[in-house]
Amino acid sequence: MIRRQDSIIITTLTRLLTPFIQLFGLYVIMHGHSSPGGGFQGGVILGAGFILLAISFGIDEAKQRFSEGLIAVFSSAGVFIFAGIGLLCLFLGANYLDYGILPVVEPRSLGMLGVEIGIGITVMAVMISIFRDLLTFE
Amino acid sequence: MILTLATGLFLIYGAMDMPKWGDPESPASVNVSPRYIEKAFEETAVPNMVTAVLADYRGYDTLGETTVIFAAGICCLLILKRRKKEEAT
Amino acid sequence: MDLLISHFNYFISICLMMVGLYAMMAKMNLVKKLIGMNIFQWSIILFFVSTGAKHGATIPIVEAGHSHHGAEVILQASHYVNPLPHVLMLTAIVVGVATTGVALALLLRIYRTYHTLEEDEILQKMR
Amino acid sequence: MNTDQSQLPILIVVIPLLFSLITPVVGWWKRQWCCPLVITALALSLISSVGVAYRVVVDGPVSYYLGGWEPPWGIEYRIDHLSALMTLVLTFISLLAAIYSKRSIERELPEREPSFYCVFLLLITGLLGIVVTGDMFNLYVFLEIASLAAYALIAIGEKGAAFSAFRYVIVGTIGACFYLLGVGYLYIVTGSLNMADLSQILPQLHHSRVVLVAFGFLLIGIAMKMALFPLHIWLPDSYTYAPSAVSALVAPLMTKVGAYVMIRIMFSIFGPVFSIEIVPTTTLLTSVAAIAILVGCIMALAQVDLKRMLSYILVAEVGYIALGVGLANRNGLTGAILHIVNDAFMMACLFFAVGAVVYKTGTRNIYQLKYLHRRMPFTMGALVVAGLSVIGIPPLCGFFSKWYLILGAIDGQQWPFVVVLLASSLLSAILFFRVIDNAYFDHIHARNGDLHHESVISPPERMEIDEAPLSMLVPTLVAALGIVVLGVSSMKIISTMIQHAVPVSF
Repeated sequence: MIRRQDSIIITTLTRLLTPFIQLFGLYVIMHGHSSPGGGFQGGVILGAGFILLAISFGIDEAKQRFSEGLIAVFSSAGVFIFAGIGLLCLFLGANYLDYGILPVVEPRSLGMLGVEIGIGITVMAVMISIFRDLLTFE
Repeated sequence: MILTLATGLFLIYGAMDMPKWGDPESPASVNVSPRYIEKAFEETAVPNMVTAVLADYRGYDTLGETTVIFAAGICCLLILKRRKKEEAT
Repeated sequence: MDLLISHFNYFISICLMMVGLYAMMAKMNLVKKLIGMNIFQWSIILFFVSTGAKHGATIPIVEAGHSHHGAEVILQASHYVNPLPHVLMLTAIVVGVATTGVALALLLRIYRTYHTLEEDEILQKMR
Repeated sequence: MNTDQSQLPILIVVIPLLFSLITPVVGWWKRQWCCPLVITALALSLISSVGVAYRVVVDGPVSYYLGGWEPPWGIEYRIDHLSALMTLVLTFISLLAAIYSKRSIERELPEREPSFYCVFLLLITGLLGIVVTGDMFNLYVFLEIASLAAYALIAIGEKGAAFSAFRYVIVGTIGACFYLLGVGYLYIVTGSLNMADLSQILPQLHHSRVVLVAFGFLLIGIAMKMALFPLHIWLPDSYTYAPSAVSALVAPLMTKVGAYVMIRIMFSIFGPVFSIEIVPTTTLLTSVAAIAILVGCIMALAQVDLKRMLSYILVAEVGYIALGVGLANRNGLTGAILHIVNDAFMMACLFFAVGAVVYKTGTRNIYQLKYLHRRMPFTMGALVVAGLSVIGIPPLCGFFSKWYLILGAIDGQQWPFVVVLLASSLLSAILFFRVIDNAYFDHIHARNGDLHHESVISPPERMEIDEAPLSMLVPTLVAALGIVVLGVSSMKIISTMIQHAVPVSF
């Protein structure tokens, strides 16, 4: 069981670090197009940021912050974005996941971006969820 | 142990016939993938070919993979959710 | 000997695979089995990624300088490593992580029920 | 809205997937909506697979390019007669199982329905994805979705379930990794992952050792997933401890999909020439299958636990299918494919009936079935129908597939297998008459006088009809009816579907 750390150094440091970790995670998701990275990698970094918070502030507080329902909503929302983009292509008259039909500039590139964001959300939520489940099981 | 060794020997037996490491002429690099390398940027406007193949050419695999992650999350939830009745025993 | 050097990537991953497989089949402790399973999966991933390599090729990302309307840039397949194995292995990594997560959850359940993770002790208690 | 028929193949898989995403969210909000959602999803999926099957019968195989990329580069869905038949069976049985699961899950897993139904749908998504795909790696991904879901579903059963599920995880992962390794070997020498493309390239490489090893690993991996005899150890435990709704879903479908993949690998990808003439797979497969049949039947005889007995029967049934595949002639393969369909229905019916018995009486012991024909006449009727079909009594469907298997064995001049098939019929006859005997007749006291459960059973005079709830009874009866209908119409199924699924060279 992980409890809140009493050390002020740890709590302050994690508080300072977390925004940067999350920013980096977002960067990795967004720049999956032109540099190594993408939804999975970025999602894991985002999730790791939250897990770091949970470790230093104790599981009880973390449990309050990320309720089970919220995590479930997030993780299914991520896949839903992915599958929904595919379905949108279907409704617009092309094959499933054929981004070429989307009504935006450079549709394939943007379609991929949307997909990556969806993946990122799911991976983040699932990482937190597995961590939380493993910890809180008695 | 014997089974493991047998498996390993079988694998090595197969590996003898494989193309050399780093050979640009190996079938794997000649047959399908050149199209990804040569056309991906043109067709999708994404410079990272891995992303292009991942999210577009083989996008459906990636959907499956995201589903796997999602499944893992829900499975953990399902397996570990507290059961009052059983915990008592 | 020549064969050994030119195919070293396959042999290394096959050795790793055997380590993993042995741990999975012969170890009694369930956590060790799980670790063996991970070694096995990762050796396959190593195997796949190594098949994509080409001598003198770089990572499969079009260089940033050409990124404005790349149609006139001529891309040669032999200049970049094969991206397909990388993509496949990204998927396989995720699958491996997912399986490990579920297996860990199962181990927790098992530990709660039997208070041990040794296979023979569990089998005894199941009787 | 695009209601163009050409989009139907993808809808078969995507509808369950989408609904499985919605289910936990809706279930978190309103729990009782989960089951109707699942049933809607499966019904829609069934409708689209009927549509696809119709097109396949009329126009021949259907191809669907995902993302609009043509095959060797993108992923292709290819639905031929075999996969169309499989999608029909899968969606139909899973629809029955979904209806069936409502009551039993309410009792066995209170408060966990949303995540249960989500995983339930994911399992079906995975299985359907395996069946319709035309891409080796895509098959692996969906295999993993299905297996992950199956691990979790099995683990939520009773006390020993978590441990048996962990065993299943280990064996299943070895199987999946072997499959992946086989795909990797194939990819190295061919550079392609598409099944149709592979089958074009492979004939030139028939004598390469890499292809041989790849073939071996693919087959071993799949044999682990389908629980073929020496690799079946994980199966009985898992299915015994799983919740009955789960074993009623997983047992008929999971192994059948494994068998489907085996047929696909042997005959579609490598082609009959390779799998029969160059490598002695068929000899190996038939002998293993024959042992599987005998061991399955004999082990089943030794069981007192109804569910465990059914699991061993399942091992034997997998043996039948592998035998048919291994015989590798027209009649044998027809028998194998027909048996995949028939056995899905028989196993579903058996597990439904046993689940209903467990639901009502709380016991799985064969010797406690006494007088059940009065308490639960319809359930026991279904059980008897399915049992007779497993034995192979003529009007029921089990007879026809066995008939074709025996014909195939005779065609191949392999008399030992004819003997094995006949002997196994005899064994299953003993097996089911033991059950029927205990359930319907009264002379149990004499034989098992020392049985300590005696007092639990109330005398027959006070026995009233006390059937399982309607939502469990209807799927059971439909499955039993399905067995009869399949038996009567098996000629038609063969002429419209299976005939085209068997490779032309036979």
